[in-house]
Amino acid sequence: MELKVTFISGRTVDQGCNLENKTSKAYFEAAGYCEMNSADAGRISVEPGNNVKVATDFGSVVVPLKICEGNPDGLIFIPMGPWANAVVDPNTSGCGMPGFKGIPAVVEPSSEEALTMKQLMARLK
Amino acid sequence: MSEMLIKNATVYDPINGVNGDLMDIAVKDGKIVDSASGSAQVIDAGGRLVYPGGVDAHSHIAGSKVNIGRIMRPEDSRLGLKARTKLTRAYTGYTVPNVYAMGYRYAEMGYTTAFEAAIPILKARHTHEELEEIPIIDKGGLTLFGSNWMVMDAIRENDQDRLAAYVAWGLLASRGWGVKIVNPGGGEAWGFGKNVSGLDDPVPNFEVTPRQIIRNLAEVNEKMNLPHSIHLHCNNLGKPGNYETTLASFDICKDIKASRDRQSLHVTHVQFNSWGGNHWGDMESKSDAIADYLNKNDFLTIDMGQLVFGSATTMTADGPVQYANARLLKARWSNGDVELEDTSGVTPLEYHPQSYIHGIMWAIGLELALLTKDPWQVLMTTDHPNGGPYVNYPMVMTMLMSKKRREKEMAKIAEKTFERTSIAGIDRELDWYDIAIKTRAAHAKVLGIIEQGKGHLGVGADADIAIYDIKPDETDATVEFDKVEAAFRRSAYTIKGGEVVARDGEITATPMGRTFWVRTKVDNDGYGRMMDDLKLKFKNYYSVNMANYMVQDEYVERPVVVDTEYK
Amino acid sequence: MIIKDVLCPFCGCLCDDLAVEVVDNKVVDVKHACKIGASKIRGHDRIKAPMMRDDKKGEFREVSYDEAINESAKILANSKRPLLYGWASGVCEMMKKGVLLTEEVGGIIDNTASVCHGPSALGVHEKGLPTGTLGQFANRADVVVFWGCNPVQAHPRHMGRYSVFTKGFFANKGRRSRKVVVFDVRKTDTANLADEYVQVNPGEDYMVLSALRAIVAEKGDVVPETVGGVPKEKLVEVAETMKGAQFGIVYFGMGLTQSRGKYKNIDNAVSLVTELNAHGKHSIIPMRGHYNVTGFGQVCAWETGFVNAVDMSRGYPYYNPGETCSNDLLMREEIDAAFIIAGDAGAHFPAQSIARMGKVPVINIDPFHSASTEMANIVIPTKVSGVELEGTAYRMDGVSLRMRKLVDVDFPSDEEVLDKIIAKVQEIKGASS
Amino acid sequence: MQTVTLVPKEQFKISVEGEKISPDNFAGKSADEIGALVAYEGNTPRPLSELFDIKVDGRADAADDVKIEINGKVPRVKRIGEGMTGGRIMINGDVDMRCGAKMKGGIITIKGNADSWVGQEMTGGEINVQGNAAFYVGAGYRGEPCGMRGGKITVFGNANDFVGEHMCGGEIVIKGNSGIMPGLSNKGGKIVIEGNTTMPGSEMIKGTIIVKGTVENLIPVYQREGIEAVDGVEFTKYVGDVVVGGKGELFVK
Repeated sequence: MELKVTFISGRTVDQGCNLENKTSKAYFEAAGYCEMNSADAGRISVEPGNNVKVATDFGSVVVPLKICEGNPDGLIFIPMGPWANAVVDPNTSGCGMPGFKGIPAVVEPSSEEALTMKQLMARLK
Repeated sequence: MSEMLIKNATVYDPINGVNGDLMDIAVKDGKIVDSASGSAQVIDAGGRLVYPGGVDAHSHIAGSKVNIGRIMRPEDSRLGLKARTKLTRAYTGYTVPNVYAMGYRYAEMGYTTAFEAAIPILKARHTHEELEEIPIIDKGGLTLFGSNWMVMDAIRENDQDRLAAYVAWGLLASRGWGVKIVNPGGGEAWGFGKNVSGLDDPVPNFEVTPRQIIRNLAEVNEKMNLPHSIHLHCNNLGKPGNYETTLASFDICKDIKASRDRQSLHVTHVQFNSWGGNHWGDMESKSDAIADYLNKNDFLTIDMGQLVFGSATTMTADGPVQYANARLLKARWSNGDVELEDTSGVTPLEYHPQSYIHGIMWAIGLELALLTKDPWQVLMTTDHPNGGPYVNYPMVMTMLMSKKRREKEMAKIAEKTFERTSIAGIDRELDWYDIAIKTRAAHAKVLGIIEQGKGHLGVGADADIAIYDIKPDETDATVEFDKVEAAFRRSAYTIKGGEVVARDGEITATPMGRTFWVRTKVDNDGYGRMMDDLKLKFKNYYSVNMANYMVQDEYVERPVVVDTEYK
Repeated sequence: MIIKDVLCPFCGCLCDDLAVEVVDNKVVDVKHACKIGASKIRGHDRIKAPMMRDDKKGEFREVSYDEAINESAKILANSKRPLLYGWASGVCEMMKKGVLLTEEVGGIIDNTASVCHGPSALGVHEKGLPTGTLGQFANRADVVVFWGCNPVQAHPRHMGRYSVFTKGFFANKGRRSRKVVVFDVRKTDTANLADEYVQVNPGEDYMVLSALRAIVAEKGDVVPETVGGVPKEKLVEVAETMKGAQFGIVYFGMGLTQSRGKYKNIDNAVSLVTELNAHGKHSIIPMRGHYNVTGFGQVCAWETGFVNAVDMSRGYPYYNPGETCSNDLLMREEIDAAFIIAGDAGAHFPAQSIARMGKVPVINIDPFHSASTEMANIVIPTKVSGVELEGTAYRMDGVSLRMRKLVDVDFPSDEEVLDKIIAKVQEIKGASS
Repeated sequence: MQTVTLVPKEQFKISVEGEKISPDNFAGKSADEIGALVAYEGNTPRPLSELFDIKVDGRADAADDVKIEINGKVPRVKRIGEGMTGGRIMINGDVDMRCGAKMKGGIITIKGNADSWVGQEMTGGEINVQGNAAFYVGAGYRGEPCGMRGGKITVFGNANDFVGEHMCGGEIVIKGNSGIMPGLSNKGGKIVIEGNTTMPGSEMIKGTIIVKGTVENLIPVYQREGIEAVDGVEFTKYVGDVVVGGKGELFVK
């Protein structure tokens, strides 16, 4: 069961509060999740707190789900940070800016564990 | 300490009346002295031309306007590149050079002092951050007061003591040298996208007129005994027919007595304000009327704002004129409103000799300088970078010195220009002495920095000296203008505070210059009324707290503070 | 002791009205700040001492400042294409040193704008920026547009202090003086506070802006019935609102800079605002993130003529986003050393870029253990600017203010570390030339 | 006729600024003299002889009679052919950014792919890219009023975003697809896209864009003018961008 969506990243208050606290659980909780509306969640039969796997052409990441009814159908949000970075488009469009918003993605339920910041970074060394 | 002797110098030092005398100049510890000891470093000028270091009384060299010009114009910053050396940082830019090129290029031309023409108080910290990074030259800046709510409220309530207290506070807050007034009242009107149409058009919501703003600030300026007079950018700049507003603005200050040996009014870049006609189609030069006024009145001075063909970046606190320019030219437009204080606009433009509008503007600048009899009344500027960048001063100097040089330029210019101007019929050619006045002596006098040792070579003056590779008695500037221009572009020696900072147009040392500012004591109950009003404005309308507003001492590391008192 | 008029070293709002209580050289209370600012000033766990490791997968060992600084200098001096990135959460004084260090090592200096408002600068190159200070908007704006930004989350005090709820001289009824319009791809917390929410399809902002320009110019007849997911009648209504403003202000964020079209969205938005000035007064301003990211752009511009992404490899500056931004260079695998200071590339670059950083020596200067620390070979802790150090910062509108020092610590400042690295680089380069 | 053959000695990782590699700089020079010209590898000046095996056959006095052949891929050598006025450059592989920038005359042929800004601000001559081109084909430098002013660029593969930004003259032909926003703010010249593209011609003031494939997201500010034939093929003609009072012509299949 999977859903084709558009992915965006962005700031949140809690992500901001933990910018200088990135090894903490609080940062993980603030930036390591995926938001979608309940209709979309229903389409892939996931509940808040369940893990989902978000995959794009550029990578994939497993994070817990949160519900946000402000998101229209087919739009998912992950706060800016290492979890979002796993799936953003690194190409710079000739103007230096990677694609942090508007990336086609596929989201599906996942039984995998979500990784911590340190674990995510370790994959890149 | 260090001594220097410049021998066989052909010296033009108008402030001291020295007119081409062959003489020696002695320097000790950065100052001009009577004589030097045998251990002095000797420079043999070999009869070459020696001027006091150049002074620029009106140039946009630092602050948020200049920087938005840089940010908006990467294509300008790719010009004028020069790689760093062990001594110098990298140079960039033509109309909006980086801070390093800004200082180096002045020094390479024999200039040692330049004043920033517009400091918004709220952004003064930024201005000083840049001034502090400009190498070599001494600096100062003029603070904007012409659309300030504190100023207008005090004027409306007819409270000159309070006005003076605020001007003093604003100069302190901005570490400024003088009172700049740009399109008085127009900056506030521009807050809602409007302008004032003339001297008696009340400023919306404030019910004071530009005339009242000019008059009150001029009176207060003299009561404060400031070194510089008010420095006015007139209303209606950039509009055909504006010369009438300009003449009427002059008249406002006609009966104001200067508190010092200087003008009581300086009107800036008058080229942009000497336009006749009713619209672009019938625009013409009215420099004759302006010059005629100057010839009959000695209370005022002006600067040219000469146009130079090619690329310019126009930047001014006159917000509405910049919007009009940008729309007309379909050009990039940056605007910078400053809450409660003023506004600004920046737009790039290209001056084309084949445009008769630009041709007329070119002619007006020169006409103002050539039709005004007293050379002390008209300073040479390009209103850098509005009329064109200051690196073109040497060319402008030769235009003033040589009719042939002007004719060479005229050959490139649209013919229609000459039906609307008188430049073609002007024979006057300025001499070496006149040029010394127009590029240093008069600037120092107008700014009021002679006492600070600027613009002259008398004993006790700063040892700011330019030696140019030209022998005045062997050079006919009216004919050999290319040679003269080349010499002025790259000074043989630029000496700043007794140190050789440039040699044959190459930087040899990069000392940091000082910054002049004025502190005025206002000791009456106007001060209390002003503080009450100011605290209210900070509490209700400013977006920063009063405690964080004023420029701190850290931002002016090498200050020269002049104290005055309000009477 | 309560220190008043404290500046907040978090976001581009640079609020300067905080009151911080300090007891025994420790912050015990932060008043007037938002949740984020208070969290930053109260502080988090620090890196205690400089650290180094040869193998990024290995453990760090504590070293002296001298050793870490000398090693950093060696790496930079011997590099052919070093990237010096970050710079946004520091004071201007250290940024000037950063430009100098970049000149000394012939590297590329790039700041966090390159993943934030870099495209806004490119938009300014195209069209300029009609803007003003935040107080101007607070005093006057009767129509407030937020486009692709969410201040409730990213700039929590913005609406209260500057844009929406605050009372101004002319807008003297505060919220009731203003009409608030939000354009976004999702209904954010900011949109929930708006009078009008316009939902745009992701990546179609550019076309919506073009349509609005046409309607404002009274050429709306060519505009189709729906643009970017927005019905034409809604666009006409919003255009009328904007045109009818006495003073309109557009605040925009990464919803424009990071979406399809990138800088062209800014270009188009600036054009819309410029054209609206034929009707009332209109301004536009980017919602800058870090408290002094604006300052870096200012410093870099006056030092080099360019706003960021400056390549000094030839001894003079060259600037070209798409060629000289961090992610351009990392994705091309050109960089042979990375110097990360006052910004966290590790946490805010795409994973593929960071993986490339993983292959070269990385020096990380930061008070806190960040994601970049994970990628680093050398880590040098420094003071927290604006809490432990004074210095200059530029608010999002270009107003500069002086940050205050609240407590004393033994860590060196960024500027001191940079000074020492510069001296050491000069020594190494001097010896080899 | 002088033929200069360059073979890269290694696959450079760090980009090399090769603006010296042009017929104008090579004309009349021996292999040793050419080898002594300096290119910057990052911040490090290196003589071309360290970077390339250089062979010179024949001799010529003018750029027009010089042919440069680069045998091998040079995807990390920028600015090849910058400002050239004549002659030929044949690159038998990929090439890095700004190839043929400010070119005034002559021909550059790229057998592989070209990175961004191929033909930046060119005023004359011809560039043929047989593979794909990246961003900003024939565009200008940041802030410049004009990109390409003259000459012709042909890309036989696909091109990425912003083809012909600020173009003032000349012709660009993309045989494949192009990315978003070709012909942005153009003031002249002609762009032919034989494949598909997205949002063409925004802020076009003057000039022609012909799209033979499909157009996604036609920007909503063009006036439809009816059907018109171009070279015997019928297109829908649009005029705009109306927002800027543009008289540009956009032909869509």
